[in-house]
Amino acid sequence: MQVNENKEFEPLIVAFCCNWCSYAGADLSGTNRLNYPTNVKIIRVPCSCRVNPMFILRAFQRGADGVILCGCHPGDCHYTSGNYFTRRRMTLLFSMLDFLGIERDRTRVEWVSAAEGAKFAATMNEFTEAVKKLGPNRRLEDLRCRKQ
Amino acid sequence: METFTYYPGCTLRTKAKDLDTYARFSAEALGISLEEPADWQCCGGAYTTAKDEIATKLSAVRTLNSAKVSNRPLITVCSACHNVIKQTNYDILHDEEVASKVNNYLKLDEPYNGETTVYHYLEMLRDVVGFDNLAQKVVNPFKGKKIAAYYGCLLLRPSKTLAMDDPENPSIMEDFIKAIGGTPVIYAQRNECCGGYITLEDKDQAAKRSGAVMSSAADQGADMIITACPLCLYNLKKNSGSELPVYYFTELLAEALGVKEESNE
Amino acid sequence: MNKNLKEQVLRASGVNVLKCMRCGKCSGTCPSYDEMEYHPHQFVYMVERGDIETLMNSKSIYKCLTCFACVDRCPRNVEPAKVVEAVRLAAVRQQGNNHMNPNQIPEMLDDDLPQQAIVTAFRKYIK
Amino acid sequence: MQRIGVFVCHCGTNIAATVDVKTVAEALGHEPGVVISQDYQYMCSESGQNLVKNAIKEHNLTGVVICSCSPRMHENTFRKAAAAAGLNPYLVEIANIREQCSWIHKDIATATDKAIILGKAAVAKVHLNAPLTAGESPVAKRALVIGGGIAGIQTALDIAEAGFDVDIVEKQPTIGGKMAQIDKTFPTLDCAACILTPKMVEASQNEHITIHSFSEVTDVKGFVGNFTVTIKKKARYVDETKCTGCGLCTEKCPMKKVPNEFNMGLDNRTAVYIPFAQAVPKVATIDPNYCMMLKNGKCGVCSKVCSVGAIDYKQQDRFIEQKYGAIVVATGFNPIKLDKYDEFAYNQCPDVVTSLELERLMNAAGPNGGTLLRPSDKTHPHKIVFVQCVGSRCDDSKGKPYCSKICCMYTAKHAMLIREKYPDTEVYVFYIDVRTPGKNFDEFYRRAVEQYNVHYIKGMVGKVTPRSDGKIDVQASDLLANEQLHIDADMVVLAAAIEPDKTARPLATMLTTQMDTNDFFTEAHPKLRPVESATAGIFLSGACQGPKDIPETVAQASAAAAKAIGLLVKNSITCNPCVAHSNELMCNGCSSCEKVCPYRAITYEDKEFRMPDRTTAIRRVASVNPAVCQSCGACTVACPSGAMDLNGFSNSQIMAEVDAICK
Repeated sequence: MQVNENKEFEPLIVAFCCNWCSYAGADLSGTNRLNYPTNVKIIRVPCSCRVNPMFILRAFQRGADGVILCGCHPGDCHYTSGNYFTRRRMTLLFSMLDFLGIERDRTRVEWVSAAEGAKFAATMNEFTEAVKKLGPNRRLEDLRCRKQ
Repeated sequence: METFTYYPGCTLRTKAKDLDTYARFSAEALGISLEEPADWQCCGGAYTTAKDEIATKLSAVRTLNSAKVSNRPLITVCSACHNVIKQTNYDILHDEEVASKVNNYLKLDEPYNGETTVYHYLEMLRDVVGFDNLAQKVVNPFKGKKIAAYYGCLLLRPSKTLAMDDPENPSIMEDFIKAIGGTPVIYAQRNECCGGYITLEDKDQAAKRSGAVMSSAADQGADMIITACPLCLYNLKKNSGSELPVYYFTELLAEALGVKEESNE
Repeated sequence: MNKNLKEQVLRASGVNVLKCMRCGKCSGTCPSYDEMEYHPHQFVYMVERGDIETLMNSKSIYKCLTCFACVDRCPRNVEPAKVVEAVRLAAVRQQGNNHMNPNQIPEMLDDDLPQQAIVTAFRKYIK
Repeated sequence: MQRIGVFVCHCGTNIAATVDVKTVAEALGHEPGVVISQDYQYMCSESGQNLVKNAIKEHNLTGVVICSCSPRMHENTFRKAAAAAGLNPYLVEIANIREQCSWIHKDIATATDKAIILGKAAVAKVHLNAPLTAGESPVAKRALVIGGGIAGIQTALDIAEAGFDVDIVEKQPTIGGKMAQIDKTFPTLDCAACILTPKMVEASQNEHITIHSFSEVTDVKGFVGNFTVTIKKKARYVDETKCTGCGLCTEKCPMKKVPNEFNMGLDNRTAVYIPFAQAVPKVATIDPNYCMMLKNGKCGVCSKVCSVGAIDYKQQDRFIEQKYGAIVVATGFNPIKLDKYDEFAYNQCPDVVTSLELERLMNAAGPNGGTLLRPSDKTHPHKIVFVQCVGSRCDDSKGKPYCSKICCMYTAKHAMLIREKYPDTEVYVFYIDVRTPGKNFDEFYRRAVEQYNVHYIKGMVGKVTPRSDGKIDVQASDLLANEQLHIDADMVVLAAAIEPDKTARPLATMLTTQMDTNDFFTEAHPKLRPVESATAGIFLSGACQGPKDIPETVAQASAAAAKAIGLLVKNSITCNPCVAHSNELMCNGCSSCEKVCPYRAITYEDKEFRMPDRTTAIRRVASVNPAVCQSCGACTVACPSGAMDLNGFSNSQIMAEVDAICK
């Protein structure tokens, strides 16, 4: 994202949402006209366990400032146990990112059900604020990928 | 010979000397060594459940800590002491706030964090000696004696914390009675309160409660009743209005093991 | 209704009175029921309503034997005895509100009474 | 070369008010591969769809992107439109610029920017979309019903009625389940046996129904329409085909002190036994735990008296394998054990009984021939106390957290029957709440109170003390009178909570179906799909899904049958093409995917591969069964070599979306 001296830093945030709970929750916050920043761009996946840690690294490499992963609440996964895989995988990935010096607040896993439109909007607002405070992601961005 | 830290408690030094003496001599006969910590103090008599009561829990922690320092499990015999010490230990283990406040007060060399294991003497008989082994060492079995075990409230509840036995259908004292050759009598009031400390100011209520216990035991044909608690013994003997004899379980144990005479010397 | 008192009782007891389903098993099992003006289930309900002072002024708080029958048998794990204890503490902690005067004790004694009864009374009734 | 069409919807003003749709269409028109980019008022309308169809034909499009509402709303609409125009429906992608853009943002400039980015992501993805064709899988025309209680019997009868073969597997020697033990049913008070046993006979005589009694399911393989199930037929030491059920062996058997489980252990049976007179199949079974012949080879009386030579001491467990298209679970319930609640003295006093024991005590075929007598001394009780909610509605640490649902009604029934038959008996019911929702239910309870003078007391029993004079002291609270009562009762009846049968959990594992923390099977949707499990082809019948009374159980049993029939009438089922697939050349046979698959859709097979220099090699590779895969994608992430991928949401597609968004 461009950092303009006159302009406030506007982070780029990629949100992976599972089709059954969180994506529907995101739709619901739209239906209820609950605002959250345009910084958030959603990618639909069938289940949070479809998200390969590579996708998250790729997003950071291409200049994303924060990545959030949303799935069904533990125990409510449409596919029985997918979100448990997510939880374990992300714990590992995040501790690796931590090791690399990537701030913990740049990544997040959140459980949002299809009924929690308000929670989705609130989460996105909070997360965007948190990433804003951190400033741009410089460590993982590959400058060769940046569009001139 | 296995050695344990042994906490008698203050009542066992005065009104309930029997409970203590028989426990010691029996333990020796069973090949168990009980070592008293040098400077123990009263456990406090009653455990205060309130989360904001810290000072009243300190004396129990001192005892627990001395067992920890000696690196041995702690054996208690009085039901009330057992209840207080076990509940305090549970608190320290499960409530960080209590643990940190207690340690702030005590300023021990090393903070106490619930390391000590607490056994009641009966648990030691069951889990360390084994009732089968005990039965083999009995020289004077209580053959044909119908003995009712009185648990009261302190040994069993709160069951989550005390975790000695099934709180509604306990068997440890019945198994003990079988081991010393007697016939246990099961009666429903065995795990109901005898009136406990209300005795001091309300003899009527104590009489009603202990009367209910005694008549339930007598109704089921008991020849005698045994207990592990000095206050229960007092209530059942003095306030119940029943003629049924009441003994400490350790007295029967000593008699069964043939060490009662020497204990009294 | 005294909000602070309610807070104090809830905090000290650690009991969530809202878990109560009003079955009355605590009062069905309480050995001191007939001696009490307010019974275990009422303690829970009155604390929920914030009516603490009534309980503090009642003799019922000195009739609970802390035998934990209600605690162990409550289907909802509400632990009424802890509520009673917290109310009693709220009462005796007030200045000049000790339930017993140590001077009274000698006349209550007899030769066989184990001293644990006295120690306990100090713990329970006197602050 | 891709030819992609982009269609931006105004959705009236829903989108157009905050997103400048013309700018979006214009911007996306410059994306690589896009040959046409249009906006229209209502894309989902018929004319909007025609616009898309015509563009597909006119420009010979290879991919379509619709910038509109959520794909959860109209993805199917546009896929159908594409298919109608001859484009593979899976070459359509939706960019959600309504719910996730126009509706949540206010500023037109930024919202338009975001809509363009979302559109670009969709274009990037559609570049990599592949045409997919839904496969088909055949359906075996046979159903399996696990459990032979009233739920299983009703389901089996309904499926058989539709003309399909159905097998019932029942672990007991007879079908009938709990209902066979019950005396009368509420709220009509008709006799349970009178309405159940004809159904049992009907089931045994139906040409489409096969009953495997004294049998268990030991293995389930396969998937919807194509299950392979192994059934263990336990050795009953009696040849079912020869036994006539005459009962002579049970009369002559010398081992007469076996607790009779059908009568809840209240009386005894013999080692060779028929559970009850109307048992189906009416065949004797030898209990190997008690039979002297089987234990030490000394006896053989039953074999001597059997005129048809049906006794076979050498019989072994047999295993049969059968293919099924649908499986219905009807494993039912049991009352809980009451060891934890001995303040009610259940373990101390024989006159403290559970409600199911009371059913047997009152049943004409029960241990007392229908006369209500105390188990201890066979005297007639004059004062009976009923305790409700024993182990139900508890904190998790103390019992079951749910309401067992049936107790209020059966207790009212017991109370009424006792007052009817023995008017000199006083009946007390201690209740927390009386829960009687149901047709004619509250009226029934009111009748117990008003006509039969049953004493309903709001309160709970706290302590039961049996006495040597035979009386039972019941200490309880009466909350309305603000009193503690002591009742000298002759009998105490405990309404024990009910729990799912213990066989349910291992079965759920075999079936890969979900269960809740109480071991009740979880339905696919709590409201809209109440009789299906989340696993395709597995249906739920009766109390295995939650506490239920008989009418509800029968209703659900028939509903489950209807769902099973709906599956069985199909010759084949269409599969979702968006499933995982493995690239065999990349697969290294590590089994990581197999372990994470919640549906056991992945198997490994040894395959021959051509290698350089005209050699071949056998390699172990993963293969996904597309009929079983539900496309969660767990395997794709677990795969270390990247061989596993998911149609519709492939690694490269998601990466392309990420790249498009991050540019």
